[in-house]
Amino acid sequence: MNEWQPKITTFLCNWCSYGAADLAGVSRFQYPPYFRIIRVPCSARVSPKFILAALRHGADGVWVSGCHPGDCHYLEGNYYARRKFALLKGLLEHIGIEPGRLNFSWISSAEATKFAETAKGVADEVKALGPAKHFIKTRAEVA
Amino acid sequence: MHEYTEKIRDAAKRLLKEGKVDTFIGFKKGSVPMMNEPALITDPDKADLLHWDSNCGLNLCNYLTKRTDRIGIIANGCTSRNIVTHIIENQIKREQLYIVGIPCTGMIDPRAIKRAVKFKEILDVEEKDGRIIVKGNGLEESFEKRAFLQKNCAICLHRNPVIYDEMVGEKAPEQQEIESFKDVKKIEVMGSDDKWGFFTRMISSCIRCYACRNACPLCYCTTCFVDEAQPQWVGKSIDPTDTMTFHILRAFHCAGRCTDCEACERACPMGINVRQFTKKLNKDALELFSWEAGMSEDQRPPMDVYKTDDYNDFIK
Amino acid sequence: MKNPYLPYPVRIDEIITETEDRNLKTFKFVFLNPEDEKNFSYTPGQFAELSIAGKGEIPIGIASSPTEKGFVKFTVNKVGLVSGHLHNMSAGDRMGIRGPLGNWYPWKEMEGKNVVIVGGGFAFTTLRSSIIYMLHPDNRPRFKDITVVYGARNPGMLLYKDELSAWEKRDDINMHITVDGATDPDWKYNTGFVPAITEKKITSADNAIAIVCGPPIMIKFTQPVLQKLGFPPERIILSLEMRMKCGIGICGRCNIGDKYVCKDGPVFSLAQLKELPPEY
Amino acid sequence: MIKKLFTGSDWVDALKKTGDLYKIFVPVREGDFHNFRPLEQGTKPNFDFYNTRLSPKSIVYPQSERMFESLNDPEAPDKGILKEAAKDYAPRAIVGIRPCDAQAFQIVKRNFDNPEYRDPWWVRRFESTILVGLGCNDPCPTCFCSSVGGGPFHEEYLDVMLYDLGDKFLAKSITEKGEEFLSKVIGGSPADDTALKKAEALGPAAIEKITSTLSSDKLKDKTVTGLFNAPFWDEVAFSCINCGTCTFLCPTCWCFDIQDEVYGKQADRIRNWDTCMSPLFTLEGSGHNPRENKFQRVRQRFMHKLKYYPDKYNNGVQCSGCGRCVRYCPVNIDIRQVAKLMNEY
Repeated sequence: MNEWQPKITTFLCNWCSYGAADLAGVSRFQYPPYFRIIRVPCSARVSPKFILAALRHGADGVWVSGCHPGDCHYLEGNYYARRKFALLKGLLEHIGIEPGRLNFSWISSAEATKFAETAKGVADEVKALGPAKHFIKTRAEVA
Repeated sequence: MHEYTEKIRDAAKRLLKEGKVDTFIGFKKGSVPMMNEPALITDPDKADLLHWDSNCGLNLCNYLTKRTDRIGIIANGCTSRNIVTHIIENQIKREQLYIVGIPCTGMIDPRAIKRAVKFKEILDVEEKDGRIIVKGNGLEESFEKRAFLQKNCAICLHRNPVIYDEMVGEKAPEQQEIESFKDVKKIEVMGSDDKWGFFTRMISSCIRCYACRNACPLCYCTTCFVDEAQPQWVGKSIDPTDTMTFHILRAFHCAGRCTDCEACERACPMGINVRQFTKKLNKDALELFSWEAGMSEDQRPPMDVYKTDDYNDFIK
Repeated sequence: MKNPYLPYPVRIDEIITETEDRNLKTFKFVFLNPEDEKNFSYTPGQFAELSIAGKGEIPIGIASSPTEKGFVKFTVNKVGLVSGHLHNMSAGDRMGIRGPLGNWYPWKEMEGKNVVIVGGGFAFTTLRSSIIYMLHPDNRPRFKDITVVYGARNPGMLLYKDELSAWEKRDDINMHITVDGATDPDWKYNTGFVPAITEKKITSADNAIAIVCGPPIMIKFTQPVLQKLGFPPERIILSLEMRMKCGIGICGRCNIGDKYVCKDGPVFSLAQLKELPPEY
Repeated sequence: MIKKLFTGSDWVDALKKTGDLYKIFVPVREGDFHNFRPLEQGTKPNFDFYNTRLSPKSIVYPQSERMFESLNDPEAPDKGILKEAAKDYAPRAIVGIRPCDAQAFQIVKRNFDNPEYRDPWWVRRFESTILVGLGCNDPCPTCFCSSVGGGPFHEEYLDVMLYDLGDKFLAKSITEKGEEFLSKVIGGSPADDTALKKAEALGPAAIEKITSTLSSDKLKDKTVTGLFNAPFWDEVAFSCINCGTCTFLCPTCWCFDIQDEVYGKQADRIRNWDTCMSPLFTLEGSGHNPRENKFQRVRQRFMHKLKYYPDKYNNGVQCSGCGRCVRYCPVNIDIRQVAKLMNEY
């Protein structure tokens, strides 16, 4: 039981992916227990600040999931989110955050199976990378 | 004196006298070599203070934000693109502006010149026929301007203003066969640890003075994220993680908006290549959304629009 | 070397919710080390930095009087990070106090004079301290008439209601309590803005000194009233607020002219302020 | 008084050998500029510089420093009680400091070490610091130390003065503290007359080279409110972008901010350099900001340096003439020009 367990900060949109997580639970689908789920109204609500805050506080991975394109409860939130995350993922990986730590998905509230499978996939990827090494603040490095 | 200086002065005088503008924004000659000071002229008799040479590196668009008067302003390629960005972000109205366009052949990189004279103290810098003549105590050297351009100018694809009301000269020929993102590509092929090492070393001398942020015409938020207290997204000390957070978020706020004017890098007292952050975003915006900032008043910025078939490969 | 930035450890002894909007609470602190209480010897008008480890410090006027022993009291408006956190703390919790800081009301000059106190809203804290101090039997003979004009937006927003009514009943202090408006039909005191009530109730500036504490708008309109009554600028005393950090005139933040509000102030006479840039 | 001659490499070797007694800071070239760094294994001191980009103020007064710490653990018996963070006050020497930067320490000392309060961190670090100055053979065109009470070879604020004689360094002790230091720098040869003469001639030659001035002679007689309401502030401030470069690079700017942070179970109280150029500097909890506009903040910086400080201490302006703000202001706001405007107003 001494095996390292990753911490994965997970932002799920209220209308789709959170429902999927709920359904996965009710359906008793097994998925790894590493996810700290934060419910947000829409994937577009997830600011880059949230993702950076998660990493700064030592999250080994971040996963943002929302409705499928075209199914957004707010009609187009996830389209904007997609553009934002495309650039953010590019930038963060460019400065040295390993690909695999930042994960994005579209999962509808009916897709409990996809939720459990994606969770497994994200968990495996983050586990393979090991504990986060960069961009963690434990205590200010000052004089 | 640069041939445009006289024309800029004439334009300012005329516009102010005719009452077409209330103020005119340009540069005046600085008190130290290779440094000019942005200036606001309201009196036509003071228009002779205006000056132009290859040391006008600060982006004048900074001074337009939320002004309510009618403004004459000089603009080269990048400044004009920032003016366009300002217009589409509702920071200024096109009707308020009278843009005196400047065909630009690039700004001089003062740091490169200082390196070239081995950091000997420079007292005067002159430009003549595409050459830069540097003088100091027991020092006189001349360099080809083309070889000493600011890094963004060396790879500039838009030397002429994209919007203007008049031009002070013939349009400058645009540079051909430019490889815009050579430096970004060099980093892209590194492994994650090397990338991290590169960027942490790069910002290690940062003193959090925010000159990069404040020199940037895109940074006009009333409250910057670094000043937010509840919650506080980033600590205020020079802790490396906090410094990195600042640089990432500062750059990301410029995503899809940056015109690569290099005002940020030029302003940095520590000479940090902060454009390495924004250039990656510029490259991705171009590749993923075919977007270059500030090219048209009729197009919304990329973070403000979407396409249903946008790049989706990174999503599970 | 004594570290002037190190707070004295204290325990919250009692928390009293003062106003109906629950945004103002009075905190009664007891020093964990009795010798610290001796070192924390203050005069009405001074302030202290309330310190919560991990949150920060806030400069707050001392609401208790040095004549009250065994505790110090502060009334804190819930505004930001530290005050917000403080409002969520409970009796028994430990934190820190650093002070006393700043100067105080000119008690020497006030001796033998009539004292006029004009206060508004939650700026009444150091004025409470002053009133308690002056009413103490040892001190009362040192001052002549004491007149207080104190106003709040409505009756529910008045601070120290029990004490106010106790002072109302005394004959050695003239109380003029007022509210901007009251819906309560039983409201038995004045209605109207502080400057107007001041104009009505204060009749003379003879041998009098006025202390004014309140929101900027109240101060702005009270000043001309007092001047019209004949108070010279030297005898109008104000207490300034400013963003502060160190509280001891070192960090440079509260600089106005050649003064630091934290160390050379917060108490200034109007005459002094006229010599300074109006940057407060 | 000790006077010794060293060749450049002997000097560095001798400094290295004092390692157990003093922590030595030397100018090191980092890319395009120099900064003071601790002399350690592998450090390459480089005394061929005009001045360091950052002033040495951070050696006595770090940009960020932990003041207090506390365990934010509900179980901890002293939860919520701040304790002083451990510090290193071992003796140190700044070797190669320019006389202007040494003067700057005296300028800020009036603030950090005053009759009422002593800033323990600043005072202890300053007291354990030896200032080994390097006279300026070649002052920059932006240097104006000689018009603010200093000079390229001004000894008053130094413990030791170094003269760069071209092929050798002449080290001369000025204070007792400096003499003790030099006595522990083993090596070198006694200074001969030729060297002493050569060194003596450097000062006057250097003064000749200073071309720029800061005029402040008439400021004392002007009223604060008069200067404050002068009509030129808007124009002075127009180009300012409100970054903190001038204040952070300035050796005489001392303002700081105090910030608390909690990470895990550790609560820290940290102080950081702050800048009056930032609107946040004076923003109050209520939202009121006494210096809301840019011109007010720019005015504050110049008024503080050239009027408030001189009025308060009656001991000159709050500027040692290093010229960093002139050279590195991104928009070329020049204190010499502003001082002239104020002085002639």
